[in-house]
Amino acid sequence: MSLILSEEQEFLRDTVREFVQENAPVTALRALRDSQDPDGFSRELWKEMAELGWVGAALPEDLGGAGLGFAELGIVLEECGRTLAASPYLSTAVLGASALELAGTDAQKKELIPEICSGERVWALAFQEGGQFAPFECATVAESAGDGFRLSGEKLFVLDGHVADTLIVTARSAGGSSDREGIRLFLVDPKAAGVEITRTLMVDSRNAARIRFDAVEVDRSAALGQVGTGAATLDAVLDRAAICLSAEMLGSTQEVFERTLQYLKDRQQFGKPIGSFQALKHRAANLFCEVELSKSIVLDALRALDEGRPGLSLIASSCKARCSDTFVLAANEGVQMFGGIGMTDEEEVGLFLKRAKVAAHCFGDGAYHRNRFAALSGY
Amino acid sequence: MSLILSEEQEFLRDTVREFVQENAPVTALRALRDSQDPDGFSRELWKEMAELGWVGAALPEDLGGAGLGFAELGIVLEECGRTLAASPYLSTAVLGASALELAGTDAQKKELIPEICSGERVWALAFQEGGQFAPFECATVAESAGDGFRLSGEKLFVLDGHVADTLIVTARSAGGSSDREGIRLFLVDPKAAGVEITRTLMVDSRNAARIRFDAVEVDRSAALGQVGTGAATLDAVLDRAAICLSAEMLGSTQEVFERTLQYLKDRQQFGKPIGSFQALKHRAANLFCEVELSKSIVLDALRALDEGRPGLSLIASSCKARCSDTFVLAANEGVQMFGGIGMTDEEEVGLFLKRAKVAAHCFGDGAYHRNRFAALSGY
Amino acid sequence: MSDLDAFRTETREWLEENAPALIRQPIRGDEDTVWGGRNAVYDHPDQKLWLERMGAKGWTCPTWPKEYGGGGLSAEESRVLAEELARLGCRPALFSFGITMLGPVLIEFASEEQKRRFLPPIARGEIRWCQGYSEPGAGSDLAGLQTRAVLDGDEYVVNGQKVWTSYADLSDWIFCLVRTDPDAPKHDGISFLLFDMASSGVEAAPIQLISGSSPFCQTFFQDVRVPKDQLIGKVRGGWTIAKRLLQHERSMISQLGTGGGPRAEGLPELGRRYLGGTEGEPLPDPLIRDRISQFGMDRLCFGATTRRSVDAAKAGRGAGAETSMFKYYGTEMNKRRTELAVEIAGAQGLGWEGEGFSDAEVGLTRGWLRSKGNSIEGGTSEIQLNVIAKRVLGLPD
Amino acid sequence: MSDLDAFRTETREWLEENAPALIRQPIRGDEDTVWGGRNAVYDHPDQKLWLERMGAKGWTCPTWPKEYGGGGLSAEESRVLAEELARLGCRPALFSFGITMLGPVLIEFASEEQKRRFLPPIARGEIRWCQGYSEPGAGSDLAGLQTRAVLDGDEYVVNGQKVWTSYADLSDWIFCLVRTDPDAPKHDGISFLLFDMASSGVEAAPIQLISGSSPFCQTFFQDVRVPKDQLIGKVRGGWTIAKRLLQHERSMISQLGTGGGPRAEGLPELGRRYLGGTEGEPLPDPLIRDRISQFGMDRLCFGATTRRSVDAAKAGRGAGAETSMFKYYGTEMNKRRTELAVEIAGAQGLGWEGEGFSDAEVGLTRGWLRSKGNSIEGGTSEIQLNVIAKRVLGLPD
Repeated sequence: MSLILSEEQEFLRDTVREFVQENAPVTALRALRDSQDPDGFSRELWKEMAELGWVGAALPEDLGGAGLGFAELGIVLEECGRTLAASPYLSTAVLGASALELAGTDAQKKELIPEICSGERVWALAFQEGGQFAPFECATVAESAGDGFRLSGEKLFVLDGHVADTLIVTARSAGGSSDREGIRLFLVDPKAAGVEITRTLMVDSRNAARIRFDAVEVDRSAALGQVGTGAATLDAVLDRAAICLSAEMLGSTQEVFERTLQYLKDRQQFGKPIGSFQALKHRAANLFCEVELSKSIVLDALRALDEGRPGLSLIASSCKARCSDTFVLAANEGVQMFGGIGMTDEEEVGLFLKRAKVAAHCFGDGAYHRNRFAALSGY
Repeated sequence: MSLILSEEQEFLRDTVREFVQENAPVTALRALRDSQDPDGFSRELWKEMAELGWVGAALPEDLGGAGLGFAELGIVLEECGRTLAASPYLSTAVLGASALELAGTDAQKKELIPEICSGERVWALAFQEGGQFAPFECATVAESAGDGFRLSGEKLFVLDGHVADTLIVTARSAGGSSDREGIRLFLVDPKAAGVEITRTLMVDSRNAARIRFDAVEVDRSAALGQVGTGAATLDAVLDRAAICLSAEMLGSTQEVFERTLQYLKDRQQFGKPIGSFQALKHRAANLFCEVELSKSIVLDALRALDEGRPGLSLIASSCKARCSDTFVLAANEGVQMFGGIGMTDEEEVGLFLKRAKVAAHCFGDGAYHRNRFAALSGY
Repeated sequence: MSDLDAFRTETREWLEENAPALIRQPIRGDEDTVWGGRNAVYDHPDQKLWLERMGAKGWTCPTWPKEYGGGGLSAEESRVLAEELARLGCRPALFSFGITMLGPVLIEFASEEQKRRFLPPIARGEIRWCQGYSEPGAGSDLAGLQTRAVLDGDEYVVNGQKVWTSYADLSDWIFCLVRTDPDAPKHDGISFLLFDMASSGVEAAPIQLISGSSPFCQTFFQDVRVPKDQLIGKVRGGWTIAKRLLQHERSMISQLGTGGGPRAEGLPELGRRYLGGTEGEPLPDPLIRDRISQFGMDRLCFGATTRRSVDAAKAGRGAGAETSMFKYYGTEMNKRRTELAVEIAGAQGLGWEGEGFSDAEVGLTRGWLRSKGNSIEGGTSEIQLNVIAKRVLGLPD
Repeated sequence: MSDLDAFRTETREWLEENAPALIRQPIRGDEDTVWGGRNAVYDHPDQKLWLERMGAKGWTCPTWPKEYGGGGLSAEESRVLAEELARLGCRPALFSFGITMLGPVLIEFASEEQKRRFLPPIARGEIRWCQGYSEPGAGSDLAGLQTRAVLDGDEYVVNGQKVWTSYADLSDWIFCLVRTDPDAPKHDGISFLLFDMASSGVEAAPIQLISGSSPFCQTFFQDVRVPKDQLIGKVRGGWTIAKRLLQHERSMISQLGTGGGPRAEGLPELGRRYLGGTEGEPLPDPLIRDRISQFGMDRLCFGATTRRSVDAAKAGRGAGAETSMFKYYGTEMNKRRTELAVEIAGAQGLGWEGEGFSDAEVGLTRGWLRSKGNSIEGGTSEIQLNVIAKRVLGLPD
């Protein structure tokens, strides 16, 4: 597949951009933050985006999706990234939908995916247990209990965990706490007895929660996927999530880079624009190259997803590592080049810096993915 | 001890500088290289430096030394570094002398150290076995044989190994090949049966050799130091070597940095000196800071040696790591800023680059010493 | 017994007797910092007592002459005092821009009368000072400032706006760069003026930073009348004073790089807490471990450089432009430290407030964000590199 | 079957029949590179045969028009050809600056007569070309060149000196920037001239590099007489041609970053060889492993960027200044690769020659040194960053 956008894709991009800039500019995130909005995103807007077919962009038409692909979903996320738009995209349209698509029964898919596409239900995947991203470190256990399971454990940094209508929880039915084997996925009602959800306020003002499961009883049917496939499903879901988040980060990266460039052209010191100083020029030019490489790998990774290309995990890890590092670099350079004004809460560049660090961590940072890339490559 | 030079030390520095610039300029190294000098250094010059008291600068007067300290030896080495002067300083005055001083019997010291101070005997310490610096990885064995030992194994990157009058060889009398325990030091005559020495030509045109020991028989008296102290002696010897080599590297670093600065001022492009371009200015200014930090830690580490300060190994590792990284950075920046001319064999900046990489590796590079620093710090 | 030993004994005895118990406990947070001033806030009466006792001895600024409220100590005595204070774990009696920035330039540039008037209240912590330097259009190009001071009889009338005025809303007086001659070349038209923040026409509005704190203000001057004897040094000679004061500021900020005071948990400890592994064994993340080690080494090297600079200064070989190196490298190191700290804590180092995060964890997040300003305030890293290139390396324009 | 499929079948059959056995073996060293020219050296007769056969079909430069000796293939056909050549593991028939640099600008700027005269011998590898650009005083400031060409009747008389002329001592002809109008502004006085290196007054002296090789020369011109119909494009229009040719050169050099051809052992394999550990398990040095992984990822990203650029060009959206990005990033990556390679091999990656080191190990050392020139030749990294800042980012002067 070509690494440039088709005409249809360009049209989609323009449409989404216009919509997002109009309805979810950076000021919208600020307003959610300052008003201490209990949801942390606009349900109305989410519904609208679902109606426009963007939430289910990569999902099949017979399940209520738009039947397009990840290339298109990536376009939507990139534009959302440009304005730091808060929404349950990652938690619901990527993590939730992917887990269902990859591990659900036909019945589960038919029942649940359409409600994702329509924007009716918010999902959350609860898997991380420590400060560091280590998805297969799972101390949460699922004991057999009667005809079902009893879950006990604690998860943190659960995206949209406090607003989710359904939780997907990783828990272990066998193995030690660092084994890949023995991990299974379970659907859990957040209102079930023993589930205790605490919203955690992150520096990027996006949604996350800490969730305790205290002997939570679930049905046998709550298990998602077969015994023995949990880790593989989680891996595949996280590959998708890494790529989709990279697309979002790419949008944010380009935005903060472009704003910095504009500032370099506008801000006058010593009687000339600061962008005329060669030291800043060279840093900007180097950053441009990093951003271009990020752009290429995001486009390629989205297409690899659509093609089901072999070696996808290598591409996903390359993509996430690069986009994490480049976004953090661009945001740091942004704040430094904006100078004092960049340090103020009033100027938006700081919001990009905050988002950069959280997004870089989410689904694994550069070091995590370099380690994974090496392991997958056999060295 | 003060971190600036005393008047006496300044006088020593000026004297050494004058001598070295006169007798061992960079062209001397080039001449040794181009003439394929079999020794790889000037014996005559070495004698002269010994007579001036510089070889034994840090050794006690009653053993023929000057009774000064490492602060003074460091000054000599720094000046030698400025001209990339080739000599057996590291192999003989540092490695050899230190091993004898730290582990030798009084009789051994009395017999052997004066011959170091007088420049009569060249020593070499054979310890490295693989491409990577890993001093306690020792597969060379010392079996008991009659009243003495029988050594078998192979060493590489032995500084001055092909010109040494005496070899000090690490060999293991117990333990597995990665254990610190069981390592002992042995004095070996390079002419002994079973010793096979091959000079290896390194990129920096300084002396090194690969040495095979094929069932080499040595006396019981050839063992240097007590059973069980070998690793500790080696550690202490290598701390000294790391600091002394850092002093030499500091001299080279300052020299290549100063030459680069001069070139930035002299070379005209686009109608002005290239040093007027801000991007180069900022890189030079950053490099200046790195060099200043190197200078401080070298001065401090030499004084720590003289004081017998606790925590010396932490300082030694900090010193070697920084000087390795800064020298490589300064040399790389030098070649890049000299541009095409820096790529020619005729221009001397390339010789500094070659030396930088070898010296950075020798006695452990930055990564090695960061690992050691962390381990010594308990994390 | 040498004089210095005698001084040490004396000092030790005095401190044992006079340092209140609370003062010997580590600082827990910002609320434990004593800034002094007309509206001084003390979290505990011992803080006030400690300031009064230290101020009376002049030991808040030990090397200043006694006649200006200082301790009149030699450099060696001052070092002994610092050692003895450290021995007891005493908190600083006072944190003050008057001591770290203004005092030294007053001693160098002010008239005898001005010194006697302004220095003792600084030493005793009676007046809290703020710095009126940057303006919205004059950041890196500080000399481009536009705030005007026009002589009208015996008073200057000041009009204009400053920004990044640290704690202007809490300060009593300001030392301020003003343009007294708009027609002179930009560096030559500047003067250095002191005035009371309670003067009519002064207003200060705090600026909220990305870290959530508001240590800086926008400060507005409208027809503020300032007696002309509050101008320091020569009229139009302000730039010289300004540059010298910036050096003092940079020295102060650069000390951040050494890794924070007693409050800041070290990176190895953070690593052990968040990454686990057995005490004494390598941290389980070798890459983070390498970076912690790199920082630890750099801190040693930076510390040695600071000591070398002190030794050189004692030997009369101080170099002014060195402060730019310390400012640049120290602040970049501190940014490196905070960046690493939040990465060590992972998701727990990215909390903003509320449940799920300890105070220390929120401190990591806020400290990381706040540190981004270190390479901007007091002259950006880019400005420091310019200064080094020009003043130290002599590279051409 | 589509036309393209038909072409593939045809090509495959022709290659099966015509690619000699030796040609299907990987290149072992520099001696296997065929440069062509009047004094062409062939290590093996198959090389000559292969060049003749490929040259006759025009497949040494597949997309050039047939009338100029090219293959007349479309971009798609050319890709098919490349794929089929790769399938058999065929060596390139010819390595030539005529093809990679001069040809494209002749096609764009030369007269019809000049094209018919110069292009076919390039395609057939009959003339080996070198590039006369840099001068001792004109490196980054290429337009500052001083070599003069003065019209005397129907001939230009060339005097001056070039440097960094790749293989000038082995080349037949030179494409050369000369100053034809010393009074014009510096960019406007330059012309683009071709001439025979066998002309009287031309001398070339190889320059030894730090890597020990001598691919470049200093080249001297003393009263060299060049027929005026060998000037390409307009008199004083040389700078436009020069810049375009530099783009082609930069594209060529930037490909270095992708990690070398079949000869270059990959970093993971080097790591396994020198660092040990069990096949399939993590390399025992986690820091080196991290850097190898970083390089592997960057290569993927760089490769995707190259493909994106090709796709954009096909869609008519190519951007000229992109070559500066490829040149800058590709060469910096290659330097990173060689630096890492010697570190992996440790002391064994720092040998110069002789006993104790394998050929491959000496190759690591030499390759590391040689790579330092990549960010200098063809326009330094600094120049590329300038170009990006100005042309792509539109930052002001």
